[in-house]
Parts: sequence; C-alpha cells; structure tokens
Amino acid sequence: PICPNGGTNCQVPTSALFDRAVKLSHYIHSLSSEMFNEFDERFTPGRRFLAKSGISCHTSSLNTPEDKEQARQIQHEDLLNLVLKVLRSWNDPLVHMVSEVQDIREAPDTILWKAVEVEEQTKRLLEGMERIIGRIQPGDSENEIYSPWPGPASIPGDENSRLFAFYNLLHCLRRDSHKIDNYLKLLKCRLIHEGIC
Amino acid sequence: PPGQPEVIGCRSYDKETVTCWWKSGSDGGLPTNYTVLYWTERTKTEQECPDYHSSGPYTCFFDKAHSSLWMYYFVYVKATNALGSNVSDIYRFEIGDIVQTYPPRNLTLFHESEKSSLPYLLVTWVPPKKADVKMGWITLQYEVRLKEEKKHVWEEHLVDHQTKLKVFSLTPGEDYVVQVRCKADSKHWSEWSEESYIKIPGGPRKRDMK
Amino acid sequence: PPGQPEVIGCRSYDKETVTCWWKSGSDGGLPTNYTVLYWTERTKTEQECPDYHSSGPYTCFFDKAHSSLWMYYFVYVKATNALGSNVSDIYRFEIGDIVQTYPPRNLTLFHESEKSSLPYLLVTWVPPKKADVKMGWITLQYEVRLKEEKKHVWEEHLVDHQTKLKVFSLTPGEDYVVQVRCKADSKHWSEWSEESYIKIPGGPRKRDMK
Repeated sequence: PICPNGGTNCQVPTSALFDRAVKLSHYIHSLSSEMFNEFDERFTPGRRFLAKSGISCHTSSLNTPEDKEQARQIQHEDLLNLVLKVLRSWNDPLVHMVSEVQDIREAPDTILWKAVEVEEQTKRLLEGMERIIGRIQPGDSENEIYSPWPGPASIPGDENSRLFAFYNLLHCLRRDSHKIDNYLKLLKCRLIHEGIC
Repeated sequence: PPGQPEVIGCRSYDKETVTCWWKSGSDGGLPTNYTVLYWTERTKTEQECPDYHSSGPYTCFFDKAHSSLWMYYFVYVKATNALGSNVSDIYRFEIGDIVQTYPPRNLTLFHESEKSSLPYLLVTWVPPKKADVKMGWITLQYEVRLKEEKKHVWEEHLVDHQTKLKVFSLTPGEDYVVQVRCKADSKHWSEWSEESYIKIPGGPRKRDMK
Repeated sequence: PPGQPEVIGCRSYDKETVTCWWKSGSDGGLPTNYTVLYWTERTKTEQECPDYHSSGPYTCFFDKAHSSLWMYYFVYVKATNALGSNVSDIYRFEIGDIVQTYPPRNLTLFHESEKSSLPYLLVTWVPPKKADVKMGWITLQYEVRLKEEKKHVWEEHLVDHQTKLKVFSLTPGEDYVVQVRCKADSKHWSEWSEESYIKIPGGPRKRDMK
C-alpha cells in the first residue's frame, strides 16, 4: 500500500503523535486536579492531613527539572525518557487507586469514574510515548528503569492513615501529571515548532 | 475461486473506535467463507477482526482496546471456498484520517424580532453524540445551510466552532428549511442533520395578494 | 502585643516567580516590625523573604532563583513590638496552582464582509507580557466576550491556544464592546483585557426606520 508520505512504510506524522499526546496529558492532569480537589474538600477539613509527616511521592527519586531554566537546559532525549519513566512509575499505583477508591465509603462517584478514566488514558499516553521515543531515538528503551511504587503506606485497619495514604497518592498524581503535561508541551514546541510556539 | 472481495472503507465516529465496511466478490454459488484480517504499523503479525457484529453485517468493529491513536492499520478481506481463495486490496488508515462524526443534534430555530433592531433567525444546535468535545479531543467546525422551501439553491455558511448562528434579512412570509453538519479536525464532513422548518412571520397580507 | 497580621494571597504571573501580599494587624500605636518568613517542602528550615520591595509595599517577591514548581511553600508574617509578637496563619501554595497571568494585549477588531458568504468580526490579540508561550512553558486558553453596547448580556467564546477568533452573526448597525482574558494550564483566569469597540456596518436603512 502506498502511504501518504509516498513510501510503503506508513507512519503517523510525529506532529500528530505529539498533538494527541499533549491533548491526553492535559486531560489527565485536569482530571487528576479535579480528583485531588474533590477529595481535599471532602476529607481534609479537620484532619490536618498536611500536618502529618508531609507529602512524599514515589517518583521523587527521579531527577525532574523543577523550573524553566532547568527544563530549558535538559536534552530532549532525556526529557522524553523522564516522561516515560514517570508514566511507567504510575502503572501500579493507578490500578491500586481504582480499587482503593471503591472501598472509601464516602468517596463521591465522580472520583471513581475519574480514577478509571485516568488509568485508561495514562495507558494510552504511555503507548504514545513509546511510539514517539521509538520515532525520535530508535533504540531500546524497553527496560529503562523507573520508580517502582512501594505500595500503599497505610497501617491496616487505621482509617485515618488509609485516607492519608490515598490523599498522598492523589496529591502526587496531580503533581506528576502536571510535570508530564508541562514537559510534553515544552517538547512539542521544541521538536515540532522549532522552539517558537 | 471466489471473486475478489473489497474493503469499502473505515470510519471513526469518536476518534476512539473504528468501524470498517467490506463486501464480497462473486461466489459462483459456492459456500464461501470470509475473514477480515489486519496488522498494524507496530505489530507486523496478522490478527483477525475482533468483532464482526457490533456494527452490523459486513463490518469489522475495533473497540477502544483494539484501536490505537498512534499507528497505521492495514486491513483486508480473504474469501475462501472449495475452489480456492481470493484477497481484497489492503485498506490502510490511521485514526486521525478517518474521523467523521455523527451529525449535530437538537437543531432549533427561533425567529427574533422584538429584542433586536433587526429581526433575525436564531439557529442553535448541540455537538454530535460520541464526539468528546469537552476534552478537546475532537475540534469541530460547523456549516449551516438554509433555503426557501420552494427554491433549490442552498445558502451555506461556515461558522467555525460556534453552536449558534443569527441569520438576518430572510424573506418575511416565506417557509425556510435549515440543516447543519460538522467537520472533525478539518477532515471529513458529517452527514447533514435532520431538516428543521420555520415560517418567517410578516410578508404581504392575504388581501394584498394579486 | 500586636494584632494578628495576615498573608492575603500569592500569585505567579509567569509560572516562574511569585508575589505574596500581606497586611498588618492592629499595632496599638507602637512601632511594630514585620517579618515575612517561609519554608518549603524540601528546605524545612525557615528563611526570610528574599525581596520585600520589587512588588511594592506589603509584599514579598520570590524571583526565579527562589522559585521552584512542584513543591509546597509555607509563608507567614510575624509582627513584633515592645509588648510581644504575633504570627499570621500559614499560607500554603504550589506555584502551579497560583498561576494567573496578566491579561492579553493589543486587542484588535476587524469587520470582514467580502471574503466569506457571511460577514464576521475578526478579533485578534497577543499573549500577556511575561508569559513564555514561545517556549511552551505556559500554554494559554482564551475567552472572548462581546455584547451590544446597549445590552447587558455577554456572549462568550472559548478559544484554545489561537490568538484570533471569527465571530459570526452580529447585528448590522449595532455598536459592540469586546474583551478577552486568558488562563494558564486551566488554573485561574486573568483579568479581562481593556475594552475594544466597533460599529457593525449595515443595519436598517434610515428610510425604513419608523
């Protein structure tokens, strides 16, 4: 079969891959923010979650750029692989999140639907990132290390610690999905629009 | 052997799932078996159509789990009977190329003459079903067409992303028919919506009619 | 001792730097000294506000060197005088959550009636100052609103990332007022831009006016 680019090796244009990836990352982050805000409003008042030992994310060991200058200096290959690592680090926690939210008695239905949607769309985005990286830097990034999730840090039977562990997970998801969304938008400007968006 | 079958086309209504249509060639009166097969840009190995039924006869439906945003699909049909087999040409697509939504819905017409210095026809509609517009997944462009019922020439108006349109200077006393359609990611127009009708008030009183 | 001071709020115009506003409590007429203190999720040790002046009186400015995304900041004010001291509640934020840019600039209006079957108003603008859209550090969504000057109801249009909008079906002969605002990473809308005005040509010929 003849492909649009004339050859026989049909490929979705890289610009289209990035367009779809950015739409997905934006959507995942807005859902994650909504979930966190809804849970924060419902469960945090009076529980002083943050006064506890503070927030800790399983992905904090990944050396991600924290401001514009750092993001500007990092090579795009490294930034692409970072996005892939962060995404992979969320496979297991998202599966846990979907099952956990069903056991939280007063969790609003909207959080469950959004958790399922985030899990599904994150898988799609991960597939897309693997395509994009395969396109931009052919080479095996299959067995790249990522940040394994240690599992829920809650004391069995202690409802408050369980809610705090869930709060912590939602907070980290909101933060990491914002990072992914930011980095992808940067990469799209750099690689598709030659740095002039 | 059987005549050559054909993949007629593939379409995505929502940029998430895909339906392909196919037709058989001549089967010479022999019982002939048809198989829809596909591979993708990544998985070179051939697989069989996951669902022959959801979209009706002579179709193949790829649900979310079987459709990908990120790669090309290559689909063909194989016809086999006692005398041998025959294959269709390969139909190639990526989901971005085949998005064609359902038409817009709830087309409503309202003639406004009080609140405005100039009377106008207010046409409103809502995006088609299954087109996830709120997430920005699909960006839609709309086109409205209208004509006097008794005439043949349509007046067509492109209105970008708006879901309403005011049309000024229509002929008082005439009956109008209106339709709207939409285009997803500037690829394919949907079918036209159902027709809506309205009579524009005013116009020559009966007694004045010659 | 002095009354309780308060951190009113913090805002980032560019997703790179932060300005916080605070106000003092009652000082009972005694000379009272105010110190803004903060720590972050990472640097647990308390530090003093790096810059009390760049953003004007009763503020604290965190420049790029003192700003980092994806990290909680905890800010409070301490008032001290001869009778003792008092502290405000702690104001907690992440920079990503307090981004609120300046409004878009150079709002221009152009009525186009030749090029398309339907006349439209072309609204264009440029991103706000200090927002690094070019590099992709900030992506903006815009909202345009317009209304007939003599009316009260605004018509609103959401625009994704582009800096122009075609608005169809405006009433010929009427004067319109238009504004635009923007939102970074779907957090907080900026203020509305300055108003722009235009009279839409056409309208009922003077002769027809009763």
